[in-house]
Amino acid sequence: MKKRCVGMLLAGGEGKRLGLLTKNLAKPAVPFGGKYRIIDFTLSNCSNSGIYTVGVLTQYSPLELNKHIGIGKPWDLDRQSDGVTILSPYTAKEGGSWYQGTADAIYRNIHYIDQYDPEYVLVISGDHIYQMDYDAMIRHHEEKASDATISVIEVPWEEAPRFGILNTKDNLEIYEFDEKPAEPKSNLASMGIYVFNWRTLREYLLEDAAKSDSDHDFGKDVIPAMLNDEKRLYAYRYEGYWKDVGTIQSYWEANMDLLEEDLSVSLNNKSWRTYSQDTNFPPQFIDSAAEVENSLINSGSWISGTVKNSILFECIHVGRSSHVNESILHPHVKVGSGCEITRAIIMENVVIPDGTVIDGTTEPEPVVIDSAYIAQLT
Amino acid sequence: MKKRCVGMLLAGGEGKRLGLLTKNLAKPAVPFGGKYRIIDFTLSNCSNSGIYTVGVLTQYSPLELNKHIGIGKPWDLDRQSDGVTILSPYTAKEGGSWYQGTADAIYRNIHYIDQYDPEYVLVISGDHIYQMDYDAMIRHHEEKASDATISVIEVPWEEAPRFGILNTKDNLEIYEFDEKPAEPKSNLASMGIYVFNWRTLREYLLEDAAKSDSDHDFGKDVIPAMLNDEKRLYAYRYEGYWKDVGTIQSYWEANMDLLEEDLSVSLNNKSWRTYSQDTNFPPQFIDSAAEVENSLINSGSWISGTVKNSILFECIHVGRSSHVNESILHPHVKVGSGCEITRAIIMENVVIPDGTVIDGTTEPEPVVIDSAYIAQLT
Amino acid sequence: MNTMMGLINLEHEHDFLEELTYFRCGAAAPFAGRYRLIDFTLSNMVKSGIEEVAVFTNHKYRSLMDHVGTGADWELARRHGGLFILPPDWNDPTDISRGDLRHFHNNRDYFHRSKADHVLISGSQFIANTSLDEAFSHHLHTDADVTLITVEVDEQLPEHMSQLRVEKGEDGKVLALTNDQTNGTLFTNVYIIKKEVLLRLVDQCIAFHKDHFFFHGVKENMDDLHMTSWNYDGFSLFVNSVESFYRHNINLLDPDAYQRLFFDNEYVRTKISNEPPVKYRTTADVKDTLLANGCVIDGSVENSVLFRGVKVKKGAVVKNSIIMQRCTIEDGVHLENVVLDKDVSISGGQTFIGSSEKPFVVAKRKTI
Amino acid sequence: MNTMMGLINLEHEHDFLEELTYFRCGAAAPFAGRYRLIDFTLSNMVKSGIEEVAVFTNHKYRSLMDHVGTGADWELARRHGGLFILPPDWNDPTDISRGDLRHFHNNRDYFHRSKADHVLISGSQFIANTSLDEAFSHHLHTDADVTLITVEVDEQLPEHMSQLRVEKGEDGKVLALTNDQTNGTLFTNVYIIKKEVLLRLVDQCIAFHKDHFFFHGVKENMDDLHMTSWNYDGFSLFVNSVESFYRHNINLLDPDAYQRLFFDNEYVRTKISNEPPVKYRTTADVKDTLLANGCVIDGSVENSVLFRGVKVKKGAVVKNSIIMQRCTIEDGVHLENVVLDKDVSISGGQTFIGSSEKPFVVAKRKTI
Repeated sequence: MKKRCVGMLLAGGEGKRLGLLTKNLAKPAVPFGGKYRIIDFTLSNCSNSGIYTVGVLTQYSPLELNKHIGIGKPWDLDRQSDGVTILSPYTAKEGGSWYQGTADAIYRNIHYIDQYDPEYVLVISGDHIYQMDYDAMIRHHEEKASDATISVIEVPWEEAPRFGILNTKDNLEIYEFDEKPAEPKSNLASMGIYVFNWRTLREYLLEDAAKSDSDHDFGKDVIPAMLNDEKRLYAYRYEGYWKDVGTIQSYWEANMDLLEEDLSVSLNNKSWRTYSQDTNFPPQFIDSAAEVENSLINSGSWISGTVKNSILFECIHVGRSSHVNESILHPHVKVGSGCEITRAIIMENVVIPDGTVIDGTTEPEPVVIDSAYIAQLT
Repeated sequence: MKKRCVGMLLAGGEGKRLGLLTKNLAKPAVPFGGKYRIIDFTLSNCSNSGIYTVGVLTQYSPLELNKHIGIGKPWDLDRQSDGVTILSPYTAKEGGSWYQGTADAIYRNIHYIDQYDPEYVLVISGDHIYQMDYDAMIRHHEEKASDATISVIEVPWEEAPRFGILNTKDNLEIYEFDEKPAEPKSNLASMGIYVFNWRTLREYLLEDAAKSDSDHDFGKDVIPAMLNDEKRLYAYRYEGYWKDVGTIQSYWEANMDLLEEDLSVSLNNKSWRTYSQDTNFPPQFIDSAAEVENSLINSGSWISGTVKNSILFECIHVGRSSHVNESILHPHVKVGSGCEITRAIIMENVVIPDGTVIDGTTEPEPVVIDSAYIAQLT
Repeated sequence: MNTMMGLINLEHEHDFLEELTYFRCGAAAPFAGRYRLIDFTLSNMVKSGIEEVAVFTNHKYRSLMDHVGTGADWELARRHGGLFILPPDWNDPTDISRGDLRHFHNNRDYFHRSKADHVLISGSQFIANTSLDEAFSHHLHTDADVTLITVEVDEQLPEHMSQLRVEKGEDGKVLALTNDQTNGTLFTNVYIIKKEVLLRLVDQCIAFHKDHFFFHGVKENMDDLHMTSWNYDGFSLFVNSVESFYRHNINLLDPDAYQRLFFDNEYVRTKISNEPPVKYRTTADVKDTLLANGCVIDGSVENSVLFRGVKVKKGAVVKNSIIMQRCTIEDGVHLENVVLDKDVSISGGQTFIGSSEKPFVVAKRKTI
Repeated sequence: MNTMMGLINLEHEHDFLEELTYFRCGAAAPFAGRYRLIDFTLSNMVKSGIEEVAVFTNHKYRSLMDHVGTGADWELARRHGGLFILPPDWNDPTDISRGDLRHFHNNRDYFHRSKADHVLISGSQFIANTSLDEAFSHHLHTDADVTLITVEVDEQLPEHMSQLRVEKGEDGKVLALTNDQTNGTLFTNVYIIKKEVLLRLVDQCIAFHKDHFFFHGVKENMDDLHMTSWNYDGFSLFVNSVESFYRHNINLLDPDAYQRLFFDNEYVRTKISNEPPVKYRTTADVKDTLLANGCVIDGSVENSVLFRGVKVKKGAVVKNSIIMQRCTIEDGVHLENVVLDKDVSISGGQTFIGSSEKPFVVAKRKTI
């Protein structure tokens, strides 16, 4: 069945710099924003943009992620003939291996894309927090009669050397891709979001797969090869909130950003909802001893202590005379009485005994607390 | 979330003896009965028996099978928190490999079963044609306070040496498993359908996985080990139609069986429906030159010739003055005018030119016709 | 957004099918072996990329609700958007709206919460199998307020009598809507309208106590609206009487008509029922017949349409008839020019013969 | 089969909630921050392994239909079984049934096509969070025709007045059903009945022109029926008046009640709405309050229940109040003992104070 556009969502990242958070969890499955997983933002973008054929490429610790996505109901991606499909690396009789690079991941799922015979393929990754209309990008791609379109965001000039920079003409036509340039010629950074004409991309993937010296990466190999052949490549400017949550610090910051009022990312935006599995837990209960300020708290929680500048997931209990500040509490965390928790990320199901003090202000990054940490305390 | 019983459906078989039919297709995905795939019978049994948590273990050529199962809608297995889940061999960073045996397949999906913390696990395979109430078997298992229950069917004594035979006491307690006995003591053959107490099975799987000399097979290793430990094993007698479609001949026979009136397997049984993906094709059209007798024909077909003792899938065209007899035509087969087709299985999308004669009566097994065969004819 | 939402307005469709619409509205009448009339409209909407469809219905809507269920079989069981059967259940004592305006008024929410800027409105009596993408492009391209979908007919048939005729100018511009029976350009009762125009006209109609949105809101305001038209030139037909219902069912036995309605475009969606393939037994003798799955045939069937699960026993003869789902025709029965509604049983040996102009109709669940 | 099908019979439930039931039936009334009353009954049925539930409703059922949608949020969007809202839409001129018997009569299909041999019948006013597996085991074990679910109350509350009282013999056998207000054993209007008994009593009721299935079919035939009872001793309550509705909402602010209703058993299912977590801003001051997701709090809230998406602006004070979904309370508003129906906006600076016996109620969509 022919589809206009197939979305390919790369969700296999290990997210090593997230330390404990990704020890048993793929990065896109890490809880975020009091109710969500990181991947919910991209999946919701697909659904809100009318892209209902989405392949999710998983490999690292896929269990939680697969379970979270399920049949795709929250995103209206539970469909008979398309919807969301989990694409794990295939194990042939002779064995299987992980995807070797972003381009290899798509290459090895050509058969999946081919069955929809699409005009375009949208390649995105499940690692970023942003709200974007991919359909507007595809329309831009069509208007420019482009072979490939890359979404870019303006970054401060001094940070440009940390990014993959796209050098464009005034009409946004790309003439050069500069990976982490020492002396950037532009401050338009690639967001790792691509729209390709499927027929063109398909050829380049086959060619790239045959090259033994290739890293099979879009940025390093496929895009340069297309530029080299003088294909039409255009940049698409995105304005708005966009954050890579690659480190503990940036993960914590991106969560705290949700407490800001003025950012264009908003969980309360009715026309661009971010969807997630809903837990059906009862309304939260803020009791007579509680004090809550500048925080997000999810359902099923019962607060008897003080919570400030924090993000609390579902079914949190904060005991009497406890103080939680600048912290992120993952689902089902129980904080006893008389605790002091500052600048910490507490992992799922951790039970914090009465009187515990956790202070993350002395470290360069917020501290991440798991059950092992608590066990070793007592 | 606790479930009473999790079904594990082994669907990774290559079905080598089905030759061309399984060249690009897992055996459970082979078309059957004019509208179905072989696996539809077991999936429908699960749904009709109230087993809504089903893991389908695929490995050989899983694409068509995965697509067919999709999110499980036809079987009411598209559920938020359980439903049907495709379990392909997991590829770890170091690589992946196929399941080594039936017990290994379950062993490597212990995590999947554990998340439902079930009382029982039902192990079935997607290779057989039958209509059976698994819930009745589970109730039998409960009544006998059994550790494992194996479904058995009476076979003619002379055929018993071809089967795995269970020797039981009068109360159906199993004291011995006899794989293909030269001199059978019983004619109760195992159907490869098992109900286990999950806690018991889990231990045996861990033990079996640690044995380097094991084939990791239920029949060869796990059941004998349980018998050896004097666990309570009972047989459950099944009476009714049951057929392993392991060879071209038995595949053809099982299809032809559907034309018989007196078999207990019936596609028209309203209280035990066999479900499949519905194609939404228009009603079939039998035109003025057609003659149809003792046949099953699916929707979207247009018949202008003579069809006798045959099974026709969806969107078949049979041209004028053609005769189709004792044959199985897979979906979208087009038979030209003036053809004679006898005792043949025509594979999907094959176009048979005007005047072609295909006669399978001279071979020991019906002939299987693919496009290559037709190309070489002309 | 430049997308459409769908509206199937059954308020002004009468129960034209006599016995067949005693217990169901016309839109739920079975057609062509496995469909209901509404399936064609619904499928065309889905094919046109519409993700939310409302049905305005005022009575006998239970069979319609049973048929469409959750909407899943049309891919309309969505968390956002989806299918809404909207029966009348209004409790606002201050409501002064009348006719179909009551539906528009009381379901204003439906229009407001959608992001779509255009509404595709249709009845259920125009039968075709097509996407309306081209019509929508035309609508957008001409920046029309309203775009009427038309068909050209060579021959005036009885069912065409009640259709409005369209006089067209350049680029499809609608010059006049008439009842001129010599004009072969028929309005199909399918049209696209800008949502804001629709809401404005609804308010205007209610303020002036009007009771028919199309006649009073659209047609009477033609001079103030930018109204264009788009002609559909594929296979199509109208069903609005027992006679046209019967004739068009039987006409589908013309291979060309069958081919054009069902195979020129993607399939028509309908409720999925999991019936097995048709079983022809050894004594079956079938010619020139459409059969839906689940039928079991021992007898002789000619020039007929058989719906799902019909049983024709040995020695029975069925000719020029339309037999709806789950009917049983026993040994030795002879039927000619007959329409059996669903679940009818005809016991052995009886003969019923009608005419093609006046087929013999048996209401549902009768045992004769 | 030894399984149950479900029936929620709303025919005899009155619109007891005054302004709150002007536009919706009582079963659709919001409760406890994110639920509708019917959610508790529906969830209990699903927890009891029931896979098909019918709802008999006679008017104001649109909000109910909107709420339950396809039934997916209760895992009842099934191809086989599922959830059926059955409004009255009957066109049988020979039908002589009356009262709720019209529903039983006209929906006989529903009972016939199910494989279940027992029917769990319930209204929507008994609120608990439980599976009825044990009651069903008792029903099967005693081979009862009818099993009434009862609760014991220590204190007679106004909402108990209208409940029948049960006199029990050995093993729960029902000796009498009375109005004896000193008897603390209350019938919950939830009962299990054998399907064949139900169908027989329905026929009998219709033949004798009766109009109330439970009173005339079950109660009047007590002597001929094997009727037993099963007592539910978990947390429960009845809601059948504005006063009991208000009191029980506020009572859930007792930590013990909150805990017992919501955490003693699996969660209660309701419509999923994808609201983000509650946002407490820097000036928020919240005590003793239940809040559903989507709320944004700048002001001060005490001893109240806030439904989804409520906005309390800076300087506003809300006390002892029930604020339903999407209400907005502007700067400086002061509310005490108030019930706001959904989509109400209270503009800046106003004060509204009711009493706990007679809370101040504002109907939905009002802007004040």
